[in-house]
Amino acid sequence: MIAGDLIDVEVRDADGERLGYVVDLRLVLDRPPEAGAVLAGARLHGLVVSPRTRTSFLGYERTSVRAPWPIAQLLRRRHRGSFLVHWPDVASVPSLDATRRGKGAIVVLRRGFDRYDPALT
Amino acid sequence: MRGPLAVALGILTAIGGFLDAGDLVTNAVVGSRFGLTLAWVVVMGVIGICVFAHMSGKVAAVSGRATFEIIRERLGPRAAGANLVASLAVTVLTLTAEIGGMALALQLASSVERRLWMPVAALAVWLVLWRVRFQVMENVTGLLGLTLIGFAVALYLLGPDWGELARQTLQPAVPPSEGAAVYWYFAIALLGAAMTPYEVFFFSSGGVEERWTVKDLATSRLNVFVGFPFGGVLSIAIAGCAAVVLLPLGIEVDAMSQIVLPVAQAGGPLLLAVVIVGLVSATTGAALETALSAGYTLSQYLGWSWGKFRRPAEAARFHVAMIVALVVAVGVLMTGVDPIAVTEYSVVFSAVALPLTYLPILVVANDPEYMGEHVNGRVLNAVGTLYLVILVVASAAAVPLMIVTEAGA
Amino acid sequence: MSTGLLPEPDQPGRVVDAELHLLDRQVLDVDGEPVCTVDDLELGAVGDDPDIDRPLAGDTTVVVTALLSGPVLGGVVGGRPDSSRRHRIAWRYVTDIGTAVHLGAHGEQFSATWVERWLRERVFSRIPGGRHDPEADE
Amino acid sequence: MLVGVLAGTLTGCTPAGTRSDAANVLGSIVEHLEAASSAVATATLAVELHEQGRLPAVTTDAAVDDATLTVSEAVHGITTVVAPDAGTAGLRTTAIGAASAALGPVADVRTWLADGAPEGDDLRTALDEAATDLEAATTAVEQAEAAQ
Repeated sequence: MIAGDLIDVEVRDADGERLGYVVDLRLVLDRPPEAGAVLAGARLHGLVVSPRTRTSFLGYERTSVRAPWPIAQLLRRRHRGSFLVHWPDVASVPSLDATRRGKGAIVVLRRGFDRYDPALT
Repeated sequence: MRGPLAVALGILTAIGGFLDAGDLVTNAVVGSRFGLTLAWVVVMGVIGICVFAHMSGKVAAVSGRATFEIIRERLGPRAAGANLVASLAVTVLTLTAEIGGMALALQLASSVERRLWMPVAALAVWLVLWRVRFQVMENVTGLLGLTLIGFAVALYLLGPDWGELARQTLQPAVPPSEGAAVYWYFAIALLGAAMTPYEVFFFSSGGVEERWTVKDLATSRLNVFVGFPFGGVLSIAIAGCAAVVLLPLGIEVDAMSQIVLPVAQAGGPLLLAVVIVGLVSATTGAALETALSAGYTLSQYLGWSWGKFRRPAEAARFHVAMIVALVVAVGVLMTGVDPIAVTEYSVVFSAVALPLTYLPILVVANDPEYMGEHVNGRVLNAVGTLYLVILVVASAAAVPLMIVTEAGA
Repeated sequence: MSTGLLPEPDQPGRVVDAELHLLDRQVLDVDGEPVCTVDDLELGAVGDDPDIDRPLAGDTTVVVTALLSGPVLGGVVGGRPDSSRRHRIAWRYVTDIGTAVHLGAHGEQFSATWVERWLRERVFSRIPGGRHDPEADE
Repeated sequence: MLVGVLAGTLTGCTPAGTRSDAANVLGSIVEHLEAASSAVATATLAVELHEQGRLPAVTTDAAVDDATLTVSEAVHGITTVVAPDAGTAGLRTTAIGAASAALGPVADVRTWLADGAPEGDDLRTALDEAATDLEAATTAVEQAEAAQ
């Protein structure tokens, strides 16, 4: 699997209701480093889901970035309702076949998944 | 090199390096048709390029990342890819115009057919790119380009009605002989000429070439905020010369040779010779900058190693990109297109490509992960955001106006 | 952001967003020389062979196994670029994630730089001045 | 996009395409006549500056070369517009006459630069006449255009 198989993909809940699109993958560097590695392993921690748009946050998902004000406002508005879903709440991801065809690819979440605050500091 | 001498050198090269074929031609055309009624656009364009060149230079100095790396990083591969294609097209078009401009300027002093000069000019550009040190290249073309001050001298010697020129500048109105659509079309062309995207690609990548650090920020700021406005004054002087001499005679500029006639009238062969040196240097400098920018944008988008500070073999794909750009430019010129017309189109298409280039710069200049404590202040953000709105409007209006006015005919 | 969201608990390691911090960033080698851009990330189950390309869901712990560089606009035309045309840089080489992604090895050893090396050795070294250092005094 | 830009540029660099309806045709003729007038004025200015010793022969030659090209392109441009009716065709003939008549004096400048003939005064008279004729033709076409 590659990151491109998940990013921009439509997200649905267990009942098939559309929730939005994957706009980013949240990684946490908390795995033990491999032999000879300096950096910790990067674990896929969750998916950032934005309800209305596939377009990028341009970096404004971080609470520390607020300027220039009109651009920050515009992007925050477009991404209002975004949430982070933890990886264990992901029930299925697109099959390789769907990914290759570029059509019909969806990520389905587990019933009773939790929505977390996606903001980065 | 630091100290007052370096500062002076930086400012002087910024003045000399400000003008390119797009500025020369567009200002002369506009002056011969609209007088100084569009000078306000030059002022606006100069403020805009100062603000964004400063921001892109600041990002390069603090983070070491040049403008197209940032564009790719913030816009993602698709939007940045579209931007790359548009920017490359405009940059190669501008390169074509500059090499054509070099040939036209050389023709003024040599009576050798311009078509013969074109491959020679391109070869000379390539040799400099291949061999000459970045700082030497910048300083020589910049300092020789300073001789374009001859246009300001010429305007002074022509002894124009300063009150009238001031009135045209300060109370702009569409001249009765021209339509409003044509007026606004040329306003966009002037904005595109002053704020051409390659200027920020070049400025930020040049910062990396010269290994700017935070310590160089003050010098860089001085170069931009003093050098560019003086370059803008020269732009207006070119328009002024055309407005004083050519406009009353009903001459509408469509050739490089017409641009220098007011200079000859004012100062004779000596001043003319000085200005022709300036034209050759300005177009050569800009040809180098646009060829480099073609290499910079492509390399930065694709993550290749780039830069004149590396041995050519250590930045092989970057050099290949520049060679291809030069070959394409000469090829386009060899079809017999009028370089002046190419120039006029290149500045308008520049205006179309502006917002996608300037948005990521503004965004990243506010990103503390890149900039640390050097993020933009309020004033810079307010001005930058205002310009972004203006650029979006100009970009959207450019092509419709081009069609309606038949490219300003 | 909006209400109704659970607060994200503190994580035991550095938090990095793939799109924001990794994708489309310049990759630099141990000497600071450009290698490529991060065009995609390879994700795999812990313990899987890196050659296995399969969809993974929440029941599996997934880690970033490699940075990928390759036909970057493959996705624009539609569909997924062929994995054989992508160059891998294993995650273990990554030493730092800043405004660029830093590696702890020389760029030469990665397949992502083969075109550059081929041009250097076969073409540019043979053109006079191709090895000339422009910073050196004439 | 790239193809569009280049194609747009290349088509833009060729003289204005043929137009059909009468007002457009007349407008196009006026543009070409104005370009020719501008070129004649350029040649005249270049001659004056050269006589005053302000413009060297090389640069004068380059300016006049460009002017010659502009006039011949204007002539070509006017001859290729399709006149939709007899009235427009008549005006077009007048315009072709005025623009073609300007070619001779402008081209003569280069001969004059090379060996001093014809006399400077004669040359300037010829250029002035060409300018007057072009102006008259322009006025005539403009009046017809306004009447449309």
